[in-house]
Amino acid sequence: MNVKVNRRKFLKMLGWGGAGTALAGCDMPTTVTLEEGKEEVVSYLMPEEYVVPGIGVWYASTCTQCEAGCGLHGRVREGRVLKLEGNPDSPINHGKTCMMGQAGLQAHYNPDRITAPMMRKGGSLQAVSWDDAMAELAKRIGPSSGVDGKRVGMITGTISGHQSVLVNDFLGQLGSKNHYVHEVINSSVWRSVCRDMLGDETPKLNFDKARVVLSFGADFMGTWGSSPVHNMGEYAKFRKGDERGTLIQIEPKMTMTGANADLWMPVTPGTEGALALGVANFIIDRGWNLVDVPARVRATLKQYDLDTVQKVTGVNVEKIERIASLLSERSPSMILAGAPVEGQENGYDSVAAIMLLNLIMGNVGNTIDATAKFAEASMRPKQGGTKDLLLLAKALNNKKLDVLISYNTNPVFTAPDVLQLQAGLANVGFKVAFSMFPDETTLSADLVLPIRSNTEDWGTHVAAYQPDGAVMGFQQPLMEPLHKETRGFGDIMLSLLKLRSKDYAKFEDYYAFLQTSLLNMPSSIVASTGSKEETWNSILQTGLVKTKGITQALKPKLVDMRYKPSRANSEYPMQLIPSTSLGLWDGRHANLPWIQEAPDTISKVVWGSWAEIHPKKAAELGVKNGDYVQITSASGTIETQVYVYKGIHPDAIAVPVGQGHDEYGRYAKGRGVNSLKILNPLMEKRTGELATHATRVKVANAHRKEPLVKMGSSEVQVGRKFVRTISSSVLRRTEKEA
Amino acid sequence: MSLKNILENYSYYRRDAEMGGHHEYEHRFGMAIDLDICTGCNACSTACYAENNLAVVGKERFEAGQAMHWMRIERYWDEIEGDYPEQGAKLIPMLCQQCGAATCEPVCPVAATYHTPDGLNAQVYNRCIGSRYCSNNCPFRVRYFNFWSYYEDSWPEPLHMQLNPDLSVRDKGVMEKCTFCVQRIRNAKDDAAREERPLKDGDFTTACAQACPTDAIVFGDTMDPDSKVSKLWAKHQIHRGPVTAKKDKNDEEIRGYRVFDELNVDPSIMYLERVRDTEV
Amino acid sequence: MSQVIEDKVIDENLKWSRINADVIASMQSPRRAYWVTLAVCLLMVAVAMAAERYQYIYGMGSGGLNNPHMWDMYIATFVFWIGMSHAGTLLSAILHIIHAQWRKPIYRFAEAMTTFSLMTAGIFPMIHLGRVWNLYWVLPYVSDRGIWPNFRSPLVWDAFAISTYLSSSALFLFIGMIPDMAVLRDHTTGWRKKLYGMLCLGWRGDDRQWRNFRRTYMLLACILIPLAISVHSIVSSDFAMSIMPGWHITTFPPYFVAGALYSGCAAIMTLFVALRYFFRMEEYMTLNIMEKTTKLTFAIAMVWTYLNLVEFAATWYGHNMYDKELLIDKATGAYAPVFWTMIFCGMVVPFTLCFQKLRRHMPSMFVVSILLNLGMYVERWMIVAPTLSMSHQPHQWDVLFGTVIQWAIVFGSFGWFGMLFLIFVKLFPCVSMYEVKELCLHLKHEIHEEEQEKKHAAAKAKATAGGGASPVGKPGLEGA
Amino acid sequence: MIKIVTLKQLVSMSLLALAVLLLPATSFAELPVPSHITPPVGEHDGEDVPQPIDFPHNRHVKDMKINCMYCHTYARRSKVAGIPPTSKCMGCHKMIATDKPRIQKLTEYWEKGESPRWKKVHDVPDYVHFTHEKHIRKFVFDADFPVEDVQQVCALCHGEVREMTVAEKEKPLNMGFCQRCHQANGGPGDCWACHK
Repeated sequence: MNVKVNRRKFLKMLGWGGAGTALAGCDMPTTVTLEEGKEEVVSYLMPEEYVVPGIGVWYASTCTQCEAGCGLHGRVREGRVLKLEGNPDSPINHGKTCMMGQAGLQAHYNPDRITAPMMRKGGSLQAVSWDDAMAELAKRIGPSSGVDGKRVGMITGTISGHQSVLVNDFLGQLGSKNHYVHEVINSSVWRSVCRDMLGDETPKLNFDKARVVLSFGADFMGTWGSSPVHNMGEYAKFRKGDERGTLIQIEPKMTMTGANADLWMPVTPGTEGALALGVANFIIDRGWNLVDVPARVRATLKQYDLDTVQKVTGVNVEKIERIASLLSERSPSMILAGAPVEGQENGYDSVAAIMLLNLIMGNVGNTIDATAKFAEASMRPKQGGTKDLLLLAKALNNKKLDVLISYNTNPVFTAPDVLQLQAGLANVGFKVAFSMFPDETTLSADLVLPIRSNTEDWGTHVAAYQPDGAVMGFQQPLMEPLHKETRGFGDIMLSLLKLRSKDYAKFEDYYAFLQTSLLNMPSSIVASTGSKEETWNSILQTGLVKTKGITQALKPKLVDMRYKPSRANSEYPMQLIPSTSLGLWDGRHANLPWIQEAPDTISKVVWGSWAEIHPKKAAELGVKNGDYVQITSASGTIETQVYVYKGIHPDAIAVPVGQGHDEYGRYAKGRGVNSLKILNPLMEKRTGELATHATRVKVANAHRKEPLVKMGSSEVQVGRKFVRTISSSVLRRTEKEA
Repeated sequence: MSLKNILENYSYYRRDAEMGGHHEYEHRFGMAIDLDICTGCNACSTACYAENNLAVVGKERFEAGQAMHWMRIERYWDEIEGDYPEQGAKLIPMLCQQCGAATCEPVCPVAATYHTPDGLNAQVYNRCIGSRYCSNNCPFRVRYFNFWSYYEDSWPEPLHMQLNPDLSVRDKGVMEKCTFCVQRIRNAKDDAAREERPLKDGDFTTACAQACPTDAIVFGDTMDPDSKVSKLWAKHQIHRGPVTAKKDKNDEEIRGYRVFDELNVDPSIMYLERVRDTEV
Repeated sequence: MSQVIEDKVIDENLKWSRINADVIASMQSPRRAYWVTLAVCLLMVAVAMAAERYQYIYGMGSGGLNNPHMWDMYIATFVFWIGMSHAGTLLSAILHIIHAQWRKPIYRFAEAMTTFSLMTAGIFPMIHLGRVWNLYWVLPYVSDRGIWPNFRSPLVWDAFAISTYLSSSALFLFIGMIPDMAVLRDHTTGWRKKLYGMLCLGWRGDDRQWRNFRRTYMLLACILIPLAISVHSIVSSDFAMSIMPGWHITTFPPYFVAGALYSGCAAIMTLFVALRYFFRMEEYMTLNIMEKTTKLTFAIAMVWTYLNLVEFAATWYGHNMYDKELLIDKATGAYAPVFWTMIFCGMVVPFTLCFQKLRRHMPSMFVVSILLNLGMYVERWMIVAPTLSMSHQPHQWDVLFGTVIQWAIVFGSFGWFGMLFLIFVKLFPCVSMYEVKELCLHLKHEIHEEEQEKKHAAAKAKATAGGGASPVGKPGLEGA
Repeated sequence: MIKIVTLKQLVSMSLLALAVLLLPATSFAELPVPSHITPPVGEHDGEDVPQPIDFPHNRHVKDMKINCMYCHTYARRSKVAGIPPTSKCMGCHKMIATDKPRIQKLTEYWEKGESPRWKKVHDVPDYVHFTHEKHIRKFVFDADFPVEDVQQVCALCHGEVREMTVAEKEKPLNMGFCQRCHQANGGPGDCWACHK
């Protein structure tokens, strides 16, 4: 079955009768037709040698469901791609996939894809031919258009590889600096702290070396950091090592990672930094620290004695001592910080305080280590954050842009209402959207260019996090385009570039561009294996471009601890947590039925939104599962059903991000609420990122009830022994005996 | 089973259950799921949807309890006094246990579900008449019935092009359940036969095991002593047959158990106890 | 007055011509009440058929069934109707071979009830099948595919048992009617004459025919009794053969049979009162017969109650976690109201039958019988639903009270039964004429004998008195 | 007066009759059944299916003696026997019989760059897992049956294709048909071997 072969041509799709396609299997006798001449069968015109109807062939490619850049194998039969699986050769996912990767097929086969270019005529979008579309494009931003390049902007998601190169060149031609890179789910605060304190934005995290992982809200199995699949693989090593690692999760709302922790602890939102400093202070007091700290830092730490910390964080003293002693007993450890910490106004300082622990416990260079960077800087990923969103909003409202091109991101959906993005877009003369789906941003554009799906197009992707050598993921079409009237993003960008410069004339399409540039990469980057032909074939076969990366050792450096706990607000007593999870991600997967039907790991709710609150709070409000509550912030109100459980801080209310689309196809439209909409325009003070977790809200019972649609009725296993547990202390003892 | 066959081998069939189904097995496919590293990420479940043409039923029908997830991740909370679940949640992937002495098999009026020589609970869709007795008699409740003609609205154009031709799409009135990805096994067997060699461990795996990011799911032939899964079974002292023999309690490293073993159904899936560090 | 006279079930001096006249009158000139009831029944059937059509087209989901609740009302109703059928056999067959004379005026409609409730019950497995168009796969027929049903499955046994029981009880009903057919043939005209002429199979009533008739009838009765018992045992094995808590119970076969007879007798009481009232059958369906029926019902009710308590006790002391939890949930959980209805109607209400005043008071008996039947219906429901809603797997627990579609079909079954019965009573005598005549003869005979005895006794007394009384205490002095 | 038939006439007439009788016998000689196979019993009266091009099997098989698996090349490798790719047809018919209307039609397709949309004649339900490969292997390769006579094996399920122009369904191809053959020739009896 696993025939791996290279090929350069697209695969012709067979007619339905091709080789027994799955139809309604066991129907009433009337509809199972065996009569002659009812089904059609079409042969290949000119098949490749290895293409045999009825036998699946696996092709290597790269996943683009998120930015992790996992390697894929796609099973192709009769010219249809049927199943996606991980590419075992990929150092990122080692042959594994997450649910989003699996559901990539449904993005490709999605019934709501845009199948033809659309142009706004008299207020409404109407289908036009590609020629008209490109003509319009040339008219608006071509050389003859006389557009002011500085007033042309482009907003994309995280972008890397050759796409990044093309975008750069394009904006370069125009002389525009306005490339906004927007991701709601980002660890940019963590990254900047790493940059300042370790000298590397994305250090390598060796879970397998760590004996303790202390994570402040870093949902590394879900949406934090590099790649969930990779992290989960590492987590398995961490658990199954010769000594089983211990995971401590400290966060206001239980994430999937928290659900798997040995010790899960809530902490008053926004005070994680204080806790970290308290632990650091305690450790240094006891002289357990392996690395010393300068006096002024020590002075700052002094303020955080256990009682103060207990008062601030609500974590009792014994717990803090226990954590401190664990860190010292079971060194080396690894201390991480995630969205709930980063998303505060004091995010940077909190993360810095947490990173301090890593430094003093000597984890740097041990569990946290240097990693290879992709040599060709122009192809490294431009990682997005929410900062650019704020910048864009400002630019729009100050009428700084005439043309805005959007690709692979949906700011209209993710921007809080207060940013007035929708209104701002009205100030833009000409909005172009490269998009597969009719999402909010796309539908507000003036020109919509339907692009090809991941499984129809060529591409290269460089992951931000390179666990094992700098590798470029290669993406190739697994089948011929479903919809003839779609074009690859690369192809369109090329034709745009061709408008202004002759250099690109020699590439007749993106494929040619990729091939030439990859094969002509300096051998300092790509070690050529034999002839160009062979190199190319091996790339196609493995779906990877193994390169020589650049690795510099980490340069740990202490920064001042300027941490101040954010103060509570009496009018808005509760903290809103726009929680993100594997699956819906930032909402981009809400149009995939499999994702919608997959129950959330914690609440098991499907097909909708919910708000997680603590039983205490629920009792105060007098609400039970399924009751509606009104969540009001200074900048808006949403109303959704509650799910009551103990895994959340009583002063916090968590509403998952991802639902509440106004557009975006039949599966997503008008389903649930979008908690990002009511965020206050608060900024993380040091980095200028949007403080997503800093919004405070008040919650009221809406006195409305509907059954909460979730999987599973009983919340506890009533004496049944489905999940049996064993204490690891026992395990450790036996190991010692052995 | 033909009438003649029954009459001739009556005693054979009578002893069937207590001997644990078939007597001459070619393979006995089994699984080992390590709950310590199962994160509950739903990758397996989604992979199952992709591989086995599972219908997406939508909100209303999901609410009515008519969802079709062959593999579901069950989440349980501890019954605790404290304010917070400090030990996290308890997650377990629940799928058809392919019992050796399956309770679903004897009750099917038309023998649409039966035990294959591979040790699987076969469900022959086109033989099923939908009496639903099998599901009633399944302690794990992992059999799913086509209460509606799901295929009519679950795969709108062109979503239906993703359907896997290696197994049929089930219509209303048919019982269905996890098959241990029999179509993959079948293909692996064909390949092995083509290369004129016996089926060996690693030739094939189920979609869920393939997808699992932590390799918590191990699938294989428990009759092949060299297979990963049978090694695990041996290590954790789980044996085939009605009720597992008593483990020797000295060694706590042994974490293996089978759900509802006390019901004597001889499940083919061994779970490994979830480990939690109680010292923190 | 002597025993026989006091509770003789019928006035033995009824003229035979009068009996014929009365019974035939009951078959003619339906009154408005009849048409109204029939119309209502037909309406119910129509609604049910519409519902079933919907379900057939769109799938079982329309019944509200879901993963834990793979079975629900349909099966409960099925069991109920099967149970209903048993009392008919009890009266017509069992009491026949033990020569209980009082059954004679009422066994006919009881037997009809048996047949019709079986015809109703037989429909439900079909309604409940996911792919009913493949129903015939349950039957062991020779096909070129060389495949057979799974003979280990209780559902297959059901198929055999029910079809056998239905056919044989229908036959029994028909055979029993032959002499009456002949009477009707002679007393009617037009199409009825033709019909009965055909059905009476040329009955002339000579000795040979009577002799053969009796032999056949007795033979069938003997065949029918074990059949009836086994049928409901088999139905019970649908549940007892599973491993589900609340189903996997050893006492189920007798429990089901008792329940069956119980509900059957209750149904007979209902029909008894109805027919007695509407058809002015006071002389035939006398209070004495009612008394006997109610006493029988009471006895069976006690047996059922006992078995029920046994079941609870066994569960309670059995310390099977699953069974115990289920029992507690039944009594306290979502199904509690239904459960306690069952306890009340099934275990408490029957004690009203202890009071003769009530026993002889028809309206209250009507109410009581309805209550008993209600109790027996929810008992079936309490067997099927709670087990499914609270099985081994807590993740899949769910409570289900059915949907409109389901209820429509369930109610429709009552309409269907009513329809069949109403048509029957206008086509065939609901009181067996020839056996009532037998009964009169029999009574006359008994009374005659008794009078003879009295005479003898009196004579003796006189004789001894004539001999002069000897002083007590000193016997046989003369002899000395 | 009576007309007398002469001996000459008699002989010639009887010869003629004999010829008439024997003619069909010679032309419709049954394909020999391979000795190692017990053929499945069962007949089916297939209706003629209008195809885009009435492909003359008889020309190719009977007259040209082309092996079935030369065109239906996937039979030995896959579940499906496969319809030959148009390129294969053109391989010969670039030269051969280019004047024939059918070939011209085919050439049109070829030049348009598409394949004819044939109508399926032999089909099994979608819930049946049938693979040609296994049957060919068992009955031809493993049995050392001469591959040039493979049509004798094919004919067991596909009928006398060599006598047809476009294919016709001559065998029922229902479960009984398969079942009988499996029992006679030791095929698997396990439901899941064929049902999916």
